[in-house]
Amino acid sequence: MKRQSQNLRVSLLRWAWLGSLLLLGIAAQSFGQGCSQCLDNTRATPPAVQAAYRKAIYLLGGTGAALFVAGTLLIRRER
Amino acid sequence: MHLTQAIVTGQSFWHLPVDASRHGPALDAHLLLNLWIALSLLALAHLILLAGLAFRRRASRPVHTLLLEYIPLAALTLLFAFLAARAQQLWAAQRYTGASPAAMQVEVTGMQFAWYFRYPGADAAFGETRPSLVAPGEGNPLGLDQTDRHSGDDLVTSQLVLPAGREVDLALRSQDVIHGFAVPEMRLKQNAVPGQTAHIHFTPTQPGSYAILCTQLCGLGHYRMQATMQVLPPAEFDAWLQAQEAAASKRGQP
Amino acid sequence: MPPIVTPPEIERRHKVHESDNGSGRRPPTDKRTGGNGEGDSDNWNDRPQGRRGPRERLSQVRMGVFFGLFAVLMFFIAIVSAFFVTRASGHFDAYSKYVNEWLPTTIPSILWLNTAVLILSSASAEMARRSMFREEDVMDEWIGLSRRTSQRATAWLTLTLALGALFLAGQWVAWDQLAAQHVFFKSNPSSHFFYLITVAHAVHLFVGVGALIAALIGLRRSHQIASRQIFVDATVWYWHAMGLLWLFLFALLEFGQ
Amino acid sequence: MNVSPATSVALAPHSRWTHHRTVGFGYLAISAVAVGVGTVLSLLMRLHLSWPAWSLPLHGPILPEEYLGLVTMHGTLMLFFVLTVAPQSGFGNLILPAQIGARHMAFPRLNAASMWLTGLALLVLLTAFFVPGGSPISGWTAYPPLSATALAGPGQGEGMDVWLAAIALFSVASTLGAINTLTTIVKLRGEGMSWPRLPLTVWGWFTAALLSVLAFSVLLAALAMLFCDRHLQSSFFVPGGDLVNGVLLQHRGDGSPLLWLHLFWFFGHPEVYIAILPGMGLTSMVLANFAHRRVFAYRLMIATTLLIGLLGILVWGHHMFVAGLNPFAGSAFALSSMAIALPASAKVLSWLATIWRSRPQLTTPMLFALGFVSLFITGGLTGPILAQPILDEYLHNTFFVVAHFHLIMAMAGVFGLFCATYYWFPLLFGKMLSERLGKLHFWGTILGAYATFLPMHLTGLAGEPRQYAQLTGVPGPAGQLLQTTLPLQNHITYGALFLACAQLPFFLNLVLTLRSRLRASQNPWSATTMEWAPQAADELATHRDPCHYAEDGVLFLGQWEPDATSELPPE
Repeated sequence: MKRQSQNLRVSLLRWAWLGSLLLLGIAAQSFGQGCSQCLDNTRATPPAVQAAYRKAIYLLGGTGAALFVAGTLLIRRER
Repeated sequence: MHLTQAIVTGQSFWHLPVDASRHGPALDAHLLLNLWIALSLLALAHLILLAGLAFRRRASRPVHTLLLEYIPLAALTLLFAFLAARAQQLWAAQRYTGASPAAMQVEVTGMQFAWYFRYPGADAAFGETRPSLVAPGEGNPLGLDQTDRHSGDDLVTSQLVLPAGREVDLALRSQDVIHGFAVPEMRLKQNAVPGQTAHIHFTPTQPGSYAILCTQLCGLGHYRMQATMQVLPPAEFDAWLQAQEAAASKRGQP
Repeated sequence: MPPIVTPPEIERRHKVHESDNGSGRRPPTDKRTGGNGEGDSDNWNDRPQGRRGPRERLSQVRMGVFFGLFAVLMFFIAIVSAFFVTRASGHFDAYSKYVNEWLPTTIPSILWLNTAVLILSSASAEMARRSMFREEDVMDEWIGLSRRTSQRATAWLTLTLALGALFLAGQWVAWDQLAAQHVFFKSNPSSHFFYLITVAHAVHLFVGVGALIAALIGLRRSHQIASRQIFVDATVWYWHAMGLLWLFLFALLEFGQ
Repeated sequence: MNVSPATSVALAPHSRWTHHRTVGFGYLAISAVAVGVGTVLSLLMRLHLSWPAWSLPLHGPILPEEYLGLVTMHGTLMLFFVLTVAPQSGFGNLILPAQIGARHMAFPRLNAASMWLTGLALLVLLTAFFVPGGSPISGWTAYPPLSATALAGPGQGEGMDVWLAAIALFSVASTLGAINTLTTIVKLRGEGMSWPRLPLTVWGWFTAALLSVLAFSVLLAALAMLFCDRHLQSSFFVPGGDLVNGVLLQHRGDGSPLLWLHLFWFFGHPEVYIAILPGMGLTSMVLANFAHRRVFAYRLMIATTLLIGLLGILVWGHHMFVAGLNPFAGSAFALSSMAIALPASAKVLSWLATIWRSRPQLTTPMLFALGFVSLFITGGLTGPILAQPILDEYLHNTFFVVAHFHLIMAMAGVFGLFCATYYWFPLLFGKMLSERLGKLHFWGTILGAYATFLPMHLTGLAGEPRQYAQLTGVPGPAGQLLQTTLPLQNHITYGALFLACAQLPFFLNLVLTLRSRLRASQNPWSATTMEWAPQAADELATHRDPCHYAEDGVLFLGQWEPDATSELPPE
């Protein structure tokens, strides 16, 4: 009984992680759409600049998140 | 009708100012929904907190993680997802698309510590501006290049006058530092960043005069960097525009 | 501090003397030799964590260096992301044409040579590092039969230091050449980044040179071979990272403009 | 310093100057100076807003640029030197080694060096008041071009340079301190202290340190670029053809202020979590301690701490919804920001479940922990509102935002600090702070906090922008709008004064307690984490998870107790 609830808890935790990753995934998708139809705020910003910002955001956020995950994974080796 | 609705939704309870733009009511509804939800969750959480403290008999430790943690969490997830989705709809409706081609064009320029508004005039095109020509003392705060064929009929004012019921496309610019263009009654805010033009569009609905505030710290005069937005009935607006243009052309050819 | 020091405390303080790595004077190799008059047992797991193995202090310092390198990497990533944005940025001119002022800076060809020098220096640094951990020599040195390890490492580190200095001198020549062509920091957005990146990297390398000098002094002065290993190991890891980082930055400047 | 025999043993391996307790107290002294100055500055701002004609003795009336100088210095002092230094570096150094069963920090000399560097940074920052032009006026966010040229206003010359130098020093110091914390946690945990057994406080310190390592170096890079823009005419953040104060800036190229916003907030948002994560961890442990129960869903608490840290890196764009960010990017950042609400809610639920019907001991540290929960809920619930770009369009840079971050970051952070002070005082000084004065202090502080910051939501909803040096004497509709909020603003000022006065019992308490001869017992709170172990660190081993209490809440088993036969029955 106890183990069952433990398993359930673990699987729910996994779902929580997956869910948050999914949310992030949606976020990443809307980055990917680019700004072809977006006329308003960025009308005066050329696509090349928008792409450069996008790249920079990916680079900064990606490296930061990757290092954070690497840091937490690294410590798993240290019992 | 308006009053009762305001009481029901709590506009005055939350100190919201008058709502005078077309996209405003939807925004207000969503904002008030959020505020009421936040207030009730706040009350609920504190009730649980106090109730948990108030019980005099110690209960055995709650074990049902599923019930206590994950079910409320799932409910909150749904709630936040709903709010986020609704907010995205409104945001998309306002920002993902541009103004209609028929929208009135006005250019807004922020500088330490004033706002200037430029109407394109009869040719519907703005003349060139050059920073080197800027001379507020000589009546050319924007650095309008008079040799450009579009600049002759450009009208520069220090008050934003708009017709009610017509969509406006504002092009926000800044001459020096970042300024924030905000009109609380229009539920509108966008920073004017030097070196780039930001467009926002909206439709004022109620005639009246409203405050334009600077909402981005821009220097020692930040607190007095204000202007007035005057929304007029369409007929009055046309009369105002003609009068201004006549005055301007008289000034142009002495 | 209490004014009166009681005898047990003196003893305790002696036991945890600064230069003691907690391993109870065991040879600083990974081999768990045991015995050695320690009495109790070979079981190193009985000891509190942090003092468990002979290499514990080494791995602590290594971990510190690695976390430090996280920070260094983020520093350069921030500059590189700014590089991408500025490279694309421009303004609209009087004819509503989009003008981008970015003029790629010609990279002086001496940078290729410098890169080769830095790679060589990394190789010699690695030789120094490896020589500090060769087991038989370490045992010899620990017993006091020779100082072969440290001598060898000193030689390699001196070579690294020379090559590192050569790299920095080469960078100086590159800046000089650019200046001769009237390309200065102020000239162009692209030259801002060339100078910012090369100077920031040079500053980090200066720290590395300082660490090399400290390691060389440590190799002469330190009484404990474990400490000498740490000096060399930490310095060399940092040096490798700066080398790798340079390869990335150089590739960006050479091909990314 | 009064050092008990148990600690003098731990003092042995390193000199007194590099000992972690010395360093920890040094950090606390630094933030005590900063919090004192910062509080006085905030009171001056409040007084000036309510009575604009009031003139400061020995100084005269407060000018608009001086007001903005107060704003900048208040924000910088509080955020960097109080909320980052005190919980993370101060209490981190004092408690962390003992809590993981270690004797010292991993790199004691580095540790001392970063403390002195932080102190130097504070000194440098404080000189900004006295340089020509006065302190900088561009806020703690220092948006260019306002911060990029001395032409933009008084204080943007030397004052801004001093600010840059101070923050650069601070960044280096924090990075070094964080490396030390991380290595200590990973490498120096004592025997048996496995990852799941680590107290949540340590998890908070760990996550905050990891964030510090990643965020502060980005800030340093941005500061270096801003320095180049100011003194070398580069144009990382300055657009072409920028005309400031009638002078055309002679910078080459077309930089963008938006770039600074990105880099700054990439640092700035994690910074907020650096400030609050240790407090969250401590609250969890203190609630469980006084409820005499285990923390509800312990592993989930660890996971949410890490998740908040990870998401914290990816949400910086929500500070920029109306700053010229691409609206699509706005949507993306909005979603990732909303996602943070979930781990945060999970934490609140777990806290509520931990104390539910536990009949806890309402000691002063417990009250402050409960206050933390209350403030975290109140301040946190406005977070999802501000994370929706369409609503941020109305609320951005209004007092609503001020209320939000003062409740969730400043006040919750301060409650975390008070909780830590009351809770660990017996450990650090061997004496108990008076409970009666402590409770008076708590009730005064929580009342003052709510009285000050709740009305700010309403003035913000009325549309009142922040950072205005004056609310009266403004002509036109804007003046009318500001006029309507004046009664509430006066109320806020009285609230702030009350909040400041509510701290007097605390100081009284400190003085009286330090002068009294009454010694506290060794473990007065029946705490179970390792720092309360009676033995010296050398002989310690961890045998179980923290917070083992019997069903009736009377018996407890410390993490250090080796006796396995008398193991308490599982709850």
